[in-house]
Amino acid sequence: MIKLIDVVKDYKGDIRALDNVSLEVTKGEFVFIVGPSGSGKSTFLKLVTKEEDPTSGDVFVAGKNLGSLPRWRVPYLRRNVGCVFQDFKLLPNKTVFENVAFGLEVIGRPRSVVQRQVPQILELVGLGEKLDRFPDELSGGEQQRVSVARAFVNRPLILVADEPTGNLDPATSVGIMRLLDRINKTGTTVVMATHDHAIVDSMRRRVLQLEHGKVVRDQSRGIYGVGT
Amino acid sequence: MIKLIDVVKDYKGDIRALDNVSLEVTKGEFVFIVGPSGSGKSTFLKLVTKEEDPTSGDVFVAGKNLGSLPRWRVPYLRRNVGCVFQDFKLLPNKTVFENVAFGLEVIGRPRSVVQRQVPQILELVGLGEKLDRFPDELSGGEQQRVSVARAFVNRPLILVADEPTGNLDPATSVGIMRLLDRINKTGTTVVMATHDHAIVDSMRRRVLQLEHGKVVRDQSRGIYGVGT
Amino acid sequence: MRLKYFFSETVQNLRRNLLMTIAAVSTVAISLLLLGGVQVLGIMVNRMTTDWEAKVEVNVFLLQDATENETQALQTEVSKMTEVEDVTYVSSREAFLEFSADYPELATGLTDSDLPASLRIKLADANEAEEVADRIEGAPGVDEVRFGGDIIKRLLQVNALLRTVTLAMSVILMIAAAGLIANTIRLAIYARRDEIGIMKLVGATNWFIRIPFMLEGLFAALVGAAVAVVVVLGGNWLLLSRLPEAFPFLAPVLDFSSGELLTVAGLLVGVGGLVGLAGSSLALRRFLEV
Amino acid sequence: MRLKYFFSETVQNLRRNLLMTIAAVSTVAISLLLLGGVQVLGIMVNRMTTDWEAKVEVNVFLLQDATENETQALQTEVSKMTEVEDVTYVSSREAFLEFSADYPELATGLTDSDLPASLRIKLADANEAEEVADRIEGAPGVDEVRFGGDIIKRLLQVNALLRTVTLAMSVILMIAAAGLIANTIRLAIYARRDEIGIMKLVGATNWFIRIPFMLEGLFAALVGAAVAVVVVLGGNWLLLSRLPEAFPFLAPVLDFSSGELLTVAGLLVGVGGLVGLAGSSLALRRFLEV
Ligand SMILES: Nc1ncnc2c1ncn2[C@@H]1O[C@H](COP(=O)(O)OP(=O)(O)OP(=O)(O)O)[C@@H](O)[C@H]1O
Ligand SMILES: Nc1ncnc2c1ncn2[C@@H]1O[C@H](COP(=O)(O)OP(=O)(O)OP(=O)(O)O)[C@@H](O)[C@H]1O
Ligand SMILES: [Mg+2]
Ligand SMILES: [Mg+2]
Repeated sequence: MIKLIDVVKDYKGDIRALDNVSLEVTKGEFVFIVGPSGSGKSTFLKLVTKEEDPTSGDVFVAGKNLGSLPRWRVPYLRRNVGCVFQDFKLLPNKTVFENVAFGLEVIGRPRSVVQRQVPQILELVGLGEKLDRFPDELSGGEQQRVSVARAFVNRPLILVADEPTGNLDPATSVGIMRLLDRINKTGTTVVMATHDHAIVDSMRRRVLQLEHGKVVRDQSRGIYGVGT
Repeated sequence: MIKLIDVVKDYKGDIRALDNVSLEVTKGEFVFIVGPSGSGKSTFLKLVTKEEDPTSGDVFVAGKNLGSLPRWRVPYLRRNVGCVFQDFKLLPNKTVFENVAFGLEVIGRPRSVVQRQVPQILELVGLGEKLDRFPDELSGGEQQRVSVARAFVNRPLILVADEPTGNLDPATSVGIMRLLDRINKTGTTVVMATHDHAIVDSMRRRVLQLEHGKVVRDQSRGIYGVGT
Repeated sequence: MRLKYFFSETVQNLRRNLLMTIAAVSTVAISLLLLGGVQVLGIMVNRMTTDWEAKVEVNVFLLQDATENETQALQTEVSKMTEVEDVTYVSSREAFLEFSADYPELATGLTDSDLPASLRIKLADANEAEEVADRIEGAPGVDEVRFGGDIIKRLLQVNALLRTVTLAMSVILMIAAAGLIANTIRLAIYARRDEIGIMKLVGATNWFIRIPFMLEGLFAALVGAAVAVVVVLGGNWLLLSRLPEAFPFLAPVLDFSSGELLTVAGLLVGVGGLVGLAGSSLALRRFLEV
Repeated sequence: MRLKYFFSETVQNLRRNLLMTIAAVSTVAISLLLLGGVQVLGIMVNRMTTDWEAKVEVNVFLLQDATENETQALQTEVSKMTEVEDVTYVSSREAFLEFSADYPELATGLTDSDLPASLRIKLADANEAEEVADRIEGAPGVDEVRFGGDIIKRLLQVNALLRTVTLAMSVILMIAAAGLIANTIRLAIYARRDEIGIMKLVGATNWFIRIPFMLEGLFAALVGAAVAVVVVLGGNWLLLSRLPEAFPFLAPVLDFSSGELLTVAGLLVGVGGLVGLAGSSLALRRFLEV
């Protein structure tokens, strides 16, 4: 589903964020990306959504080489790759409902579907009563949950989540993880960057550990950290 | 140092974020605020920095009633209350160095002091080599650490931190907590909202637990959660 | 379905970004108002210069002893010229009456026949006065041909100058208005650059993002244009249609046909709408590359 | 120290928000350019109308039998009037020569003494022609007083109209320019509203935030004004100082003194600077309330 071959990513100013990364994530997998702050987790996820392009090497998503994907196809790629952003990226001028609905409107779902599915999904993340709020009228954790809801409202093939529980208390985090697990069980590939010890240790899924842009551990049914 | 008397905070639309909260934090204390997402932790911290005003009740900070503080005095209050914001609030057009320096320039520190102290403090949070980056060229955790550095660069009386480790890996979190502890030892009052189980449990400081805007637990040398 | 989405999206954004909507509408209104004002001025100048030029005439003074035949032949020949609009015969007597009305003191020493009969020629285009005069010069029965000479040349020059100036002004204002409107739209879109980036990351195609922005730009521009049109027409009605009372000689200059006013209104709406659409589309370009 | 901070802050922001700097500078330049153009036009109209009015004269035709004493007395009396700038005596002979130059055919039947001697009066203010005429009317030795009557009244009306129109235009453009510049500054500041909020939360006083923004606004406005001044002066030099070659009669209208040009330049810089400062200060207000 996701395949990186010898990927190097340098940001301008010779900052190496990913250093010769090769890995493969197969369909239906659930992968945790762990590693210290600044080790390249978000960069890896950004390559998958083509928010960034690799400096060298190839990235394949859903069988397509993103390097040769024409510009106009990128939106269609992104509809298949739901993304929970580390900084949420909610539209400030839209309500919670409209933010989540946007993910469906983009793919041309009829209004009736939007009207039915959006409240459902918001109920699932515990925001059933905050449909009409604007993002700046929500707490940090609530914003994060809107971002989660938007990422999988259109049932993408791949779900990419960048610390989706960073602003959530343990109880709510567990709820969100259950949700991700359920989504994963329906066949969606889930790649999640996280710092949450407890979650990784309790789920026992594949763990990819990054350090200074290199994959230093790739363990199925792994735990958060060995040395940490 | 911080005193709330019968404080109620309603946001527009009759959303009760804090419900009759009375509490006192004395000088030099280290207090954790815990509670589920949306329970009012950030709202409490915003009252202390006068980012929000209470709907009713009184808030005292450093002996002053914020309700009767004239508008022009607010900046001077904020210089005594360093704040790590949940969403970082870095100035996008300033480099890491300039963002942190801003906290000193605001209080009129001479350039020589700025030139000396800023790199020092950035070194402490592990960003000694990223002085000239702009915030959007940093990872989430790095941005968070810039926010932390800015909050205490001018040695405030009170340090208010809203989930300052939410985007950090455990190892880096421990480093930040050591820093906060050291600052606390020099007499600074620290109030920190957090979801981090491990940190609260290991530090054993006073814990204030909020739920639906009410203080449901106030325990010295507490742990993160009882029921969670 | 899609249309409905785009429409409600546009309305919502206009409402939720009220400050920007107001800024954009007022900038468009002010810019187009200036353009409209110059346009009206241009029509007035055109009108005025045309009016002046219509008064240019070629006077053909006939010989005292010109025969009636000669006069007749000359008159028909002249009236056949394409440049000539109208020819009037002024007899000696008529000339004397006119002169004595203008200079009563001097007329006492003169008689009817002291002044020559003449043909007065009105031209289709004042610029051809000299040419027509040259052609008639020396025809049988003709004593002298006068067409105002330097004075006319000067008048024509002034007219040409006035027209050039107003044309230059309206071109400059057209460019200026377009620049100002485009600038404002650019800033309004810049203020929302983050939003555009987010939409792209969520899988929106460029057109899906662009259309509501373009409709917003179009709407703001059209409302601004409408305001400008109302002010121009209202100002015209209030001021210009009342000025002739005080300045009767201005009446012909100021009497705009509704056709002319519609043209100005159309220009304003056209420029506004076009710049609104194109401006937002162009301004979006750089932010769509995510 | 502080000054240095504000200065480097301003320069940095101008550089890092280049798009906004460019938009602001160009809007200011365009707006002030239009204002400057109208200002120059206003000076030209003023010049032209003054020129016309300087040509207005009152003609006092003397009786054929007026004595030299009477004439002399009248001339001294008239030249003492405050409204009168200059009096010239035109003898019968001079009048005849002038007339025969204008109407050679008619002059053949006349002699020197057919035309009356007259006093030609130049006025300080053309509006007083009628009053001066009335006062001289009926004085000993005076036959008739003429001052152009309706024609002069009409000229004066036209002049008044022209002056009012150009004044109105410059007032309108002053307001329009201020509005456009303020709008742009408002949008530029709106795009940075978050920054302002953050600065306040970090403990910056309103002035600490405001000063760099105001300096930015001032700078953008002054650069824009400078561009406008250069274009106005350059345009004046290129076009206007060459026009008189083609249109010699325009020379007096176009010959601007450097004082006048400096006044226009000063106005542009003044309006730009003031609106830049005040505009950014006002636009900031609502975002400073955090
Ligand atoms: N736009 C950019 N320009 C320059 N450097 C960047 C940019 N984005 C990230 N970096 C750098 O690349 C490295 C990896 O960043 P990345 O965001 O992938 O880290 P991360 O693993 O997600 O960290 P965190 O856990 O703190 O979010 C960091 O050192 C960061 O400073
Ligand atoms: N500006 C606002 N307008 C309306 N409601 C708000 C606003 N800010 C916060 N709220 C609501 O007030 C409640 C408390 O919010 P607060 O941000 O204090 O929560 P929190 O404890 O910090 O949560 P988190 O752990 O998710 O950050 C929430 O229900 C939230 O939706
Ligand atoms: Mg990251
Ligand atoms: Mg919070």
